[in-house]
This record gives sequence, structure tokens and C-alpha cells, in this order.
Amino acid sequence: MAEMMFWEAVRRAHDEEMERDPLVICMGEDIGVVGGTYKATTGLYDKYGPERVIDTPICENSYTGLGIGASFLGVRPIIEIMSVNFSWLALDQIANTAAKVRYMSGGQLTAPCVVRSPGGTAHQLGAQHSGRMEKVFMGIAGLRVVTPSNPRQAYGLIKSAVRCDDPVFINEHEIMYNMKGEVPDEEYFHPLEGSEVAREGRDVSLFGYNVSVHWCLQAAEILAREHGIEAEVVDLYALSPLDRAGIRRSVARTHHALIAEEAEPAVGVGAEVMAILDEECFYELDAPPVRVSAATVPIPYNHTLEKAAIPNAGDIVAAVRKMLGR
Amino acid sequence: MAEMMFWEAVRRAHDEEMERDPLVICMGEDIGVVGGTYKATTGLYDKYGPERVIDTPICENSYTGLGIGASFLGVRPIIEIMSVNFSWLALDQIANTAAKVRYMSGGQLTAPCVVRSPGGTAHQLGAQHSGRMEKVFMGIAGLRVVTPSNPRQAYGLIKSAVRCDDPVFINEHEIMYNMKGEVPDEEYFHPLEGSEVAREGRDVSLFGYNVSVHWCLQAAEILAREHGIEAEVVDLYALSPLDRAGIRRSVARTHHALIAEEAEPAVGVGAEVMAILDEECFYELDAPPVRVSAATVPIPYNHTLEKAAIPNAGDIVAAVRKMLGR
Amino acid sequence: MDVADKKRLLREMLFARRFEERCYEAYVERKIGGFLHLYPGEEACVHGVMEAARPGFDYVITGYRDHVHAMKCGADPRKVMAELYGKETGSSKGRGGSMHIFDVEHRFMGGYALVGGPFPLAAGMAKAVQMKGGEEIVICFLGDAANNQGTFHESLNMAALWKLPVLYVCENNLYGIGTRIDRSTAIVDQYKRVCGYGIPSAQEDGQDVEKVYAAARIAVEHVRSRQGPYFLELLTYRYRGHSMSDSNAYRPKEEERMWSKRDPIIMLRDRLIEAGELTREDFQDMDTEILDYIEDEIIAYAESSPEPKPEELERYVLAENDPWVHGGRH
Amino acid sequence: MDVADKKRLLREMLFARRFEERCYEAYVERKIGGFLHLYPGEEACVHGVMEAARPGFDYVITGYRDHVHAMKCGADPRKVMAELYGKETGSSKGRGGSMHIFDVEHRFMGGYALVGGPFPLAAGMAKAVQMKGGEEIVICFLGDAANNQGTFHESLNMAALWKLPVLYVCENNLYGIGTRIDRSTAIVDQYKRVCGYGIPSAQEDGQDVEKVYAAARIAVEHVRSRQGPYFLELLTYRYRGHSMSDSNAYRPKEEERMWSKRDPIIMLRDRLIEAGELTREDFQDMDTEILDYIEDEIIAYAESSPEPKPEELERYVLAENDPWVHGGRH
Ligand SMILES: Cc1ncc(C[n+]2csc(CCOP(=O)(O)OP(=O)(O)O)c2C)c(N)n1
Ligand SMILES: Cc1ncc(C[n+]2csc(CCOP(=O)(O)OP(=O)(O)O)c2C)c(N)n1
Ligand SMILES: [Mg+2]
Ligand SMILES: [Mg+2]
Repeated sequence: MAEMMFWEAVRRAHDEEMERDPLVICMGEDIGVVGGTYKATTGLYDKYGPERVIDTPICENSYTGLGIGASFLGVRPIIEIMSVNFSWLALDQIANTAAKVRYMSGGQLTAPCVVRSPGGTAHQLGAQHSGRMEKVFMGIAGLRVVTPSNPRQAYGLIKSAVRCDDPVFINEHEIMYNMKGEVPDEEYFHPLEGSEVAREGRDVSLFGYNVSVHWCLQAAEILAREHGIEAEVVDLYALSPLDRAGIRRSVARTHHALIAEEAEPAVGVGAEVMAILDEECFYELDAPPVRVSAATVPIPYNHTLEKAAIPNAGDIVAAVRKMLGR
Repeated sequence: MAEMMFWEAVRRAHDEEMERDPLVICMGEDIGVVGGTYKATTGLYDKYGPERVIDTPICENSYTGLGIGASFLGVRPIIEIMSVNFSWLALDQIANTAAKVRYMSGGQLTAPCVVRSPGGTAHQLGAQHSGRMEKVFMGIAGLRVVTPSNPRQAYGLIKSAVRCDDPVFINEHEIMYNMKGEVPDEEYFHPLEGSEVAREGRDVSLFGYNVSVHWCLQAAEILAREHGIEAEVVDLYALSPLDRAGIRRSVARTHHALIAEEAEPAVGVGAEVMAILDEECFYELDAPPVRVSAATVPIPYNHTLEKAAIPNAGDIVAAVRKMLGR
Repeated sequence: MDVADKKRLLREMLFARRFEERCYEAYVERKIGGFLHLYPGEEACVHGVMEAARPGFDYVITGYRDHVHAMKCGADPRKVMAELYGKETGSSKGRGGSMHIFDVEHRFMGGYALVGGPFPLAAGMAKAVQMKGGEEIVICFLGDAANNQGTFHESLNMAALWKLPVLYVCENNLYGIGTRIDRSTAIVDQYKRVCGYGIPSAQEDGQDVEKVYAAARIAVEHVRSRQGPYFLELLTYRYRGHSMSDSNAYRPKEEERMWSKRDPIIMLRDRLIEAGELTREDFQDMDTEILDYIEDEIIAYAESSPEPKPEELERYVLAENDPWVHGGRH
Repeated sequence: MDVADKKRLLREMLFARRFEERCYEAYVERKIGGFLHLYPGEEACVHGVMEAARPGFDYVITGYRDHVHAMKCGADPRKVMAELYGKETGSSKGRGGSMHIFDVEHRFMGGYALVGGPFPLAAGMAKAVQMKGGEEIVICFLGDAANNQGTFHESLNMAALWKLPVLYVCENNLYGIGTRIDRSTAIVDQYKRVCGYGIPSAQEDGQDVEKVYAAARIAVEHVRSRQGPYFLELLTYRYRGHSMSDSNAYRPKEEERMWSKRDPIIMLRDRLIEAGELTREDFQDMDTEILDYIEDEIIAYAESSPEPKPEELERYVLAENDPWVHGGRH
């Protein structure tokens, strides 16, 4: 099992799938000659040429739509949108075409495309480059949404997504591309549904996804070390559909739940998990579930304000202590 | 107090505000010469001329952006998007510009525009014309979202929205334009925040918004008449920010909560209200809160399937009876 | 085109007209729901173009005004009507409706309801064709007002840049719903609007099916021979309102009268009669036969077909039993 | 332009160059964060255009490469630097950062980070100006690659249709990040791309500020006299990477060398020296004075300014105490 960086894992998944199937292509702004803003496609242009590694003009809606159209005829495009903030422009094609074409054609036509895009607050990128849009994608019936928290998942999710017949949106994170982690040497396919217990514990369930899994893990360590609280961390790498059974299972053990999300609270992952708890295991709860979310603000440029806007492990620790009264 | 149709109330609000202030304009596809797909701007073109009642080309993102740009300089545009489904195309300008410009300019510049658009399932309009997108708008910090359930609110919300310095999204409904209701004869401004108790009751709180308020009212009648259950109906006409205090107040009385929404459940209004209940009054709840939502499907054309996809008063009645065990 | 072809085309166009008129009636009878956009007046456009192409082989995509396009590609009219009736036997199993006719077997890749949506989808299919190396071309039919959408610009730029085998056909009926073209568009000649992409283009009378055919041959040949995209503008007119809820009140009656004199079916009929290839009686017989066929076969089929089962509401949202959902494990 | 103007322009451009270079240093020192897009090499564009317009009176809007545009409109360089430092005294109170400089008082209506976003905003401001009846014009500066975005097409169509008083200036530096223009754009001459809108346009050397000025005078006059929009393309080059994280590896060194010979500041300087209006020493003094001013006034101001207060995190999200939120009740 080799260690590699997140971007290397993404690149490897591209490379293997493109090597295997000549109809797998990738496309996006500056992904070819430059190799991608976050290096995720480095070297692929030289290896597979401009027909399959496509530097697109800046026109998110139409190049995404072009990828979707190609997928109608068996091409498997991996479409990169450089930042989720730009995906507001592409949502028409994603929501109105990719997610609906199977249904409205009565199953005749499907759009097996993969759209990858990093979201989140990086370092002082300001209001228009710090969007966290997972909740927007999660609300679209007909679209799968996954979000890797480590290189292994990134690699395995892309591989499965490319082969799956459904459109899949993969939510990555700007600040995670240089994170290191183990990735199996052999081919590995991560399931597109489910969740992973990233740490076991009996006192409280901490639900996270993508970057917030890491906050939860940090918080769990502090809670264990400093407060004798054993937190279980559940990695909700599949956001749509969410793993209702996994959520229930964990809370049935711990009877306490907290959801950590990088986004503002309104209609977010936290809210949805809380609704699922109401539906699945309300009577298992020994305390009200809590969400730890961003402030409801466009993200400020100033570093101190930016940090204040986004939750962290300390906020989780504080919320858990309050919940458990210790 | 005169009765008027919903579209007449919308039209009256436009007319009064345009009469008062020459910088109030309205714009959208076919709103001028034709008077609007749902008649909401009939006669205004003749009265105010093409400079102020603007038939736009079909280009949702840019005509919305044009309205936003005009609002920078004091124009008060009422921008109509013929159907929320087309607003996917305009979300870039709404989310990235209108909602963020005040923050990222440090308060210097603001986009006091109103965007009106009908969402929801009408009669067999199919997957691409039946979107319910309120949850998408609700997740955007810096944007106000309201959704009238009757002509009075429609009239009063537009009036307040035009004058308010924030961008306001008004979510209407295709099937409600011909609904009749009382509207005050004198000028009336509906608050952009808060909620209204549409019916009082002590046994359960039914939260609805826009069309689902009517399902709740119907359900409440059936519950009272046939099952001796007194339901309170709370109209959440303001979706962002949601009225946390109003939600708490009602549940503190009834100890039971149900949310009816026309949209699919994931990350929707129902989830958000359930999260608020966890945060505000978990211990007041005598039973798990329930959401009554649409099926997670693109809306089918076939009439029977379409009806099956969308909840109704009967579903609410059944859910309440289950919740209360009678 | 020889005489047999012309007669066949006349029959096809007349059939298309009668089919659409029958849809109108069925809508009034509430057998059909939703939005219904009809094609009468514009028949020469799709028929002329597809006559120059290879229906069932070339990929076709369009907007919501799509019944006739689907049928010209080879879709069974009974299934199209069944779709409008929302039946399980419909071309989209009753899930799509009028705006979403699909017949992938005949390479009719669908009707889409968002104006401008098909522009990039067509380019994408052309990209796939280019990669796979077939002889197919992609033909995208859309209206004049759709060209104001950003996807027009974005897609034509990419199509030109990558020399994609796609033919864009603009059915310019002078209106986008109730907005006359000069009230929405700075340059009304649509074929001139593509000058910014280096794409060859032409404008043709869209009421004369022979002229459409001739213009389309050049266009199709250009695209088929892999010289890149092409843009063909056809001047036409719709007789009915934009959709069923539209009364056409915004159109001058004089304008309507003028266009009705250039009816594509009548023009072709009269030309054949003049040439001694057809009699009025032949035409009358043809019409009767079509009307009977529509009633006896098409409507009967639609009427008698079953509805989708409510328990299948959630089918077709996602792929069924896709192994990759579980990481390749079955 | 008389000699005094030219000297002033020389000074302004040199100042802009030094300001941007100082930003580079501050970024390396981690005083500035986020994305930082610098303007060196392109100074003649905004200076030449705005010289023909009325800075502080006309409305200006642009993308993320916005510091110099703001300052040419009248923004205080100290506040611009303070913004980059994220300070409360910054032009956007430290909330915006490099990509979002605003100075509404001087009618610099902001830098926006979504490529293509300002096209419709500019048209909208022009609509407001048109309604209010002032003499202002709106000037929108954007890059070449932005023209591939759908908003370009959509906005230019509306601007032409409604004769909006907006001047679109394309700063064509031949690249969109690392993608050379001919790899993203079917027609590389940007001024030719507007042929589909009936908007007059011109292409000019963007390195020669006098030529830019001359071309801009025609453009500004056209728009100011309410003849409608205008599109001006300026051929230019950025010396640095697209933003700080970009190494320029994709550009041929030969190309970079060629462009560096056409430096807008050096060209103007040498012309003034040749005409006997300036000595090398004058220029040297000017430079020293600028560098001192940047250090002593601008950097000092930015350094010594306070940060925003964390408790004000949620300010500026919505209007404060807007009575209409409560239905007009106070
Ligand atoms: C994105 C989007 N915006 C608006 C509409 C509403 N709409 C449907 S058809 C239409 C007019 C289109 O006109 P044109 O492209 O000329 O085609 P025609 O109907 O004349 O054939 C409009 C505005 C839509 N369906 N999608
Ligand atoms: C909608 C959107 N897509 C992509 C980007 C990423 N991006 C930022 S600048 C840029 C290139 C723009 O090039 P150009 O318009 O030529 O301006 P220049 O930077 O050369 O001045 C890209 C792709 C973005 N900021 N917004
Ligand atoms: Mg038309
Ligand atoms: Mg450029």
C-alpha cells in the first residue's frame, strides 16, 4: 500500500480509466497543457493527446453540456469544474439534463458522466471563490453525489463513478489536494453509496464528510485525551443518497449525534442528517442532535474573519462537551 | 377588503410601485407586450412603456445580471423568471453577485433587486418544468427568500421586497395565480421575515409554505372533522431567514410537528425545520417530527404518476394520525 | 429528388400536419396534458433537412416542439401519441410527455424543454461521433429565440474550434412565444449571427421543401465530409400559438394571412398538380387515408394502451443494479 | 494629449507597475493572501482608455485583475493596499481582497471573480444611466478568454438591442490562464467576434498608450453621444503568471522576449526622451519618488491599519435595520 497525495490519487484514477477505455476522456479549463490547477491531470495531455484531454474554453454550462451529450453515445467524460463556485453556471445542464434524462426518456437514454469540482474555503479566496455547494447537488434527484475525505476514497470513487451508468458529482476540496494517504496498490473501487466508520467510539457519533471528517477526527482525539469521551467518527462520503442505515447504526450505539459541516447551516447536510435521525431513531437519542456549521456569511477575505466563519475541531469539542455535560 | 386573484395581486404590487417610483422597472421574457405567461404584468407595458416594462431575450443569467447591475445604481428591478427551472441558468448572477456584493464590497454596494419566479408541479409539465427550487435559494447567504401562499401575501411581499435594500427572491407557484383571496384596499406591506399562524390548534403543528399551506389547511379540517384532532397550521412564508421563534412557539404549544413540502425531502425545508426543532425545542417534542415530502424523482408527465410523486392533504392526515396514534 | 420522393414527402408533411391537428383536439378533450407545442406551418423544415440526411442513422436533437422531428427520424407515430396520452407504451413510457419525446433506437435523441439546452448536447454527441469515427452527423433543430441564450455562443465556439460534425438548423419562425424577433435580437438574420465563429452558414426559405432540401444537401455534405459544423437558417412560421395556452394575439392578422399563402404542403401539392403528377383527388384520398390511419391506428393505440403502474414511480431515476454503486461487487 | 498629460501618464503607469511589483513581494512575505492577479505589462490599456473617459464620473467594472483599474478611477492606493492586507481600512473593509476591490465613491464598481460575470452587470448599469439621463458611460474591462462565456453573447445582444451606453474593452493578453487564445477560441481577433451584434468595434495596439488613447476617444465619443455600445480590443501581454501560483511555463520564452520589447512604460519614456521632454534622470527620480511613496505611505498605512473586528463577522450580509423587512414598521 503506497502513500500518495490526494491529487496523485485523482490523477491515477484518470490515468487507469483512460488507459483501459479509449472512450474515457477528461475535460475542463486548463486541465491539459497546464495539467490542472491542482495538478490532478498532469501528464495526461502528453499521454493521451488533445482529443481526450480537452482544454475547454471558459463556458462552464456548455462544456459540461458537451460532456453530457458525449456521454449519451457511450463516451465517459470526467468533467472538471475548476471550482464549485463556477458550477453555478453549469447547474442547468447538470440538473436539467444529466439528472433527468434517464427518467424523462423512460430509461432509454442515460448520462454516465462524472463531474469533479473542488469546493470549500481555502486560504482567503474571498466570497466568490469559497462556496460550499454540496447541498445544492444533493437536492437533485437523479444525480449521485460523493465527496472523498482522503486519497484512497478519491481514487476509488472516481474509478467507480466513471464506470457507473449514473451521473456522479464528486465534491473535492482545494485544501486537500496535497494531503497524503494510503492507496491500495491494486485496482480499487470505492462504493458510491454507504459511509465509513473512521474511528470507533461509544459516547457520541460525529458525522463529517470531506474536510470535516478531519475536524471530527481531531476533535475525537482531544475528547478522548482530555475529556475521557470516546467519539465515533462516521465519514459520510456518499452525500446522495445518504447512508440512512449507517447513520442509524452509529447513533443506536452512541445515543448522541453531532454533524460537522463546512457550509452554512441552512438546508445543509447537518439538517438532512438531523431529519434522518428523527425518522430513523428519534427514541435512541439521549440529547438533541447538534450541527456545527459555518456562519451564515459570504466568506470574508480577511484571514481572521475567514477563520471565524468556518468551524474547527475546537468547536466540535465544545459542542460535544456541552451535549454530554462534561 | 376586495377579493382578487393572485395574479391580480402581483400585478397591483407592480403597478403601485412603478407608479410611485420611476426607477422601479420590471423585466423578463414575454412580460411586456404579452403581459406575462401568468398575466402578472398585464397592461403595464401600455402604461409604462418598453423602457420600464422590458421584454428580454431568452438569456436568464444575463438579463438577471443586467437587472442586478441596474440595481447597483438605484434602479429597483422586479425580474421575472418564467419558471424556476430556468433559474438554474441565472443562479450564477443571483448567488455570486446579488447575494455577495454587499459583503465583498464591505457594505459599499448593494443589489436591491427582486427576482420573482414560479416553481412547483403544475399539471403534467414534465421533469424539466416541475422543479421546486426553494431549497437552493434558501442556502445562499445574503439573499432573502419569501414565498406567498395567498394574494395578500403576494401583494404585500412584493411591495416590501421592492423597497428593501436586500436582494429578495420570491417563489411563486404556477397553479396559484388564479387563486382568489382578500387583499387590503389600502397599501399593505408584508414583512419579509416571520411566519403566520393560518389556523390555531393545540394537538399538532403543521408547517407549510406556499402551496403546502393549503394542503395543511385541508388536512387540518379533515383532522378536526373526522378525527377530533386540532391542528395548528403555520405558514412559513419567509424561508430565509426562517422564523425560528415562530416555529418554537407553535411546537411549545402542540408538542408535535409535521412539515409539508412539495419538494423531495433531501436537504429541504422539512429538514431545516427539523434541525431547528432539535436546536430550539427538542425536549418539547412528544413524538419525532415528520416531513411529508415529494418522492425523490424527476417529475413524471403521466398524470397518475405525477400525483403519486407529490404529497397531498391525505398524506398529511395519515402522517398525523400515525404520529398521534389515533 | 424524383417525383416519388416528392409524393412521399407530400404525404409525410400532410401526415405531420394532421397528426398535430389531432393532438390539438386531444388536448382540448383533455386526453393530453402539460405544455403542447405544435408544428403546423413549419413542416418543410424538418422534412427538407432530414431528406438530405440519413434519418435513423444521423443523430437528431431538438427542443420541445418535437413530435414531427421524432417521427421523421423513424419513431412510431402510435408510440408518440401514446406518449402524449401518458401511456406506458409511449415513446418515453409516459414519463416524458410532449416536450420529451425520445426514440434512441432511431437516433432521435430527444426533445428538451429548456431553451438553448440542446446546443451543447448536440456538440457533445458530435464529439462522440468524432471520437468513434463513424459517418454519422448530428443535427440540432432549434428556434430563433434560442439563439440569444449563452449556450448558443459557447457551443458554436467549441463546435468550430474542434471541427465537430454538427449541423445547427435554426427554424426561424420570427417569434419566441410572443416576442417578435426584432424585439429580442440585435441582428435578425440568424445566419449572420454566426460570423463570430467562422462557421459557414446559409439562409433559406423554410416553406419550400425543395429549397430546404437543396440547402440542406450542401449543409449535410459539409458536415458529413468532416469539414466542421454548419449553420442553416430556415425562414418559417407557425400557424398556431406558441403552445396551447397562447392565443397569438400579438401577431398582426395581415402577417398571418401572408404566411398562410405560403403553406409548405399546399405549395408542394400545387407544384405536383401543375406538373401533372398528382390530381386533387389523389390528394384528397391521401388525406382521407391519413385521417383514417390516425384515428384507427394511432388514437386507438394510444387510447387502449395501459397507464404506467404507480408502483413504478421510482423507476428510471437511477440505473438499476449497477454493480459499480457497490464498488464493482455484485 | 499634451506633454504634461504624457508625463503624468508615464508617472501613473510607472506607479501602477511598482505598486503591483510591491504586491508581489508582499504576497511572498505572506502579507497578502488568496489569489493575486497582477497587471504589469498591460498598463497602457486602462490608462489609455480612462484618459479618454472621465475617471470618477464614468462607471468602471472589471474582473479580478483590478487594482490598477480602481486606482485609475481615483481609489486611494493606500486603501487598495490595505484591502490586500485584509485591513478594516481597506477599500472593501478587508472583506473583499485582491479580486474584489470596490470604490463606489469614485465609481469603480468592483472587481468580480467569475469570468464573464461583469458583462451583464455593466449592461445593467448602462441601463440605469440611460434611465436616469446622465452623461455617464459605463466601461467594462475584461480579458480575451472571458469572451467565450455565454454572458458575453447575451449581454452584447441586449446592449446592442437597447443601445445601452456601455463600452466593452477587451484586454487581450493572448491567454486565459495557461490556455493560448487559439486553443480556446475559433476566431482569435476579438473585435471580429462582435459582428453578430451590429456593435462597432476596433482593434488597437494595447502597448502604446497614445494609440490606446486615440482609439478610446472614438469609442468613448460613440458611447457618450448615445449611439449605443462599442467594443474595443487591445492587444497586450501580462509579464507575470496568471496569478501568483502560475509559473508561465506554457509560454514560449521567445514570445515573452518579444513582448517585453514593447513595454508600455519604456515606449512612452523613450518617446518623451527622444522628443527632449524628459531625461533619463527625470525618469530615475520619478521612479525613486514612487518607490519611496509606496513604502512610506502605502505600505506603512496598510501595515499599521487595524484588522476588522471578529465580532463584525456578520455585518454587511444584509442591510442593517431596513424597515421594509418588517413591512415598513420601524
Ligand atoms: C431556459 C428557458 N427559458 C425560457 C423558456 C420558456 N420558453 C419556452 S419556448 C420559448 C420561446 C422559444 O422561441 P424559439 O427558440 O424561437 O422557438 P419556437 O418556440 O419559436 O419554435 C420560451 C421563452 C424555456 N423553456 N427555457
Ligand atoms: C466562471 C469562471 N470560470 C473559470 C474561472 C477561473 N479563471 C480565472 S481567470 C481565468 C482566465 C481568464 O482569462 P482572460 O479572460 O483572458 O483574462 P486574463 O486573466 O488573461 O486577464 C480563469 C479560467 C473563473 N474565475 N470563473
Ligand atoms: Mg421562434
Ligand atoms: Mg487573457
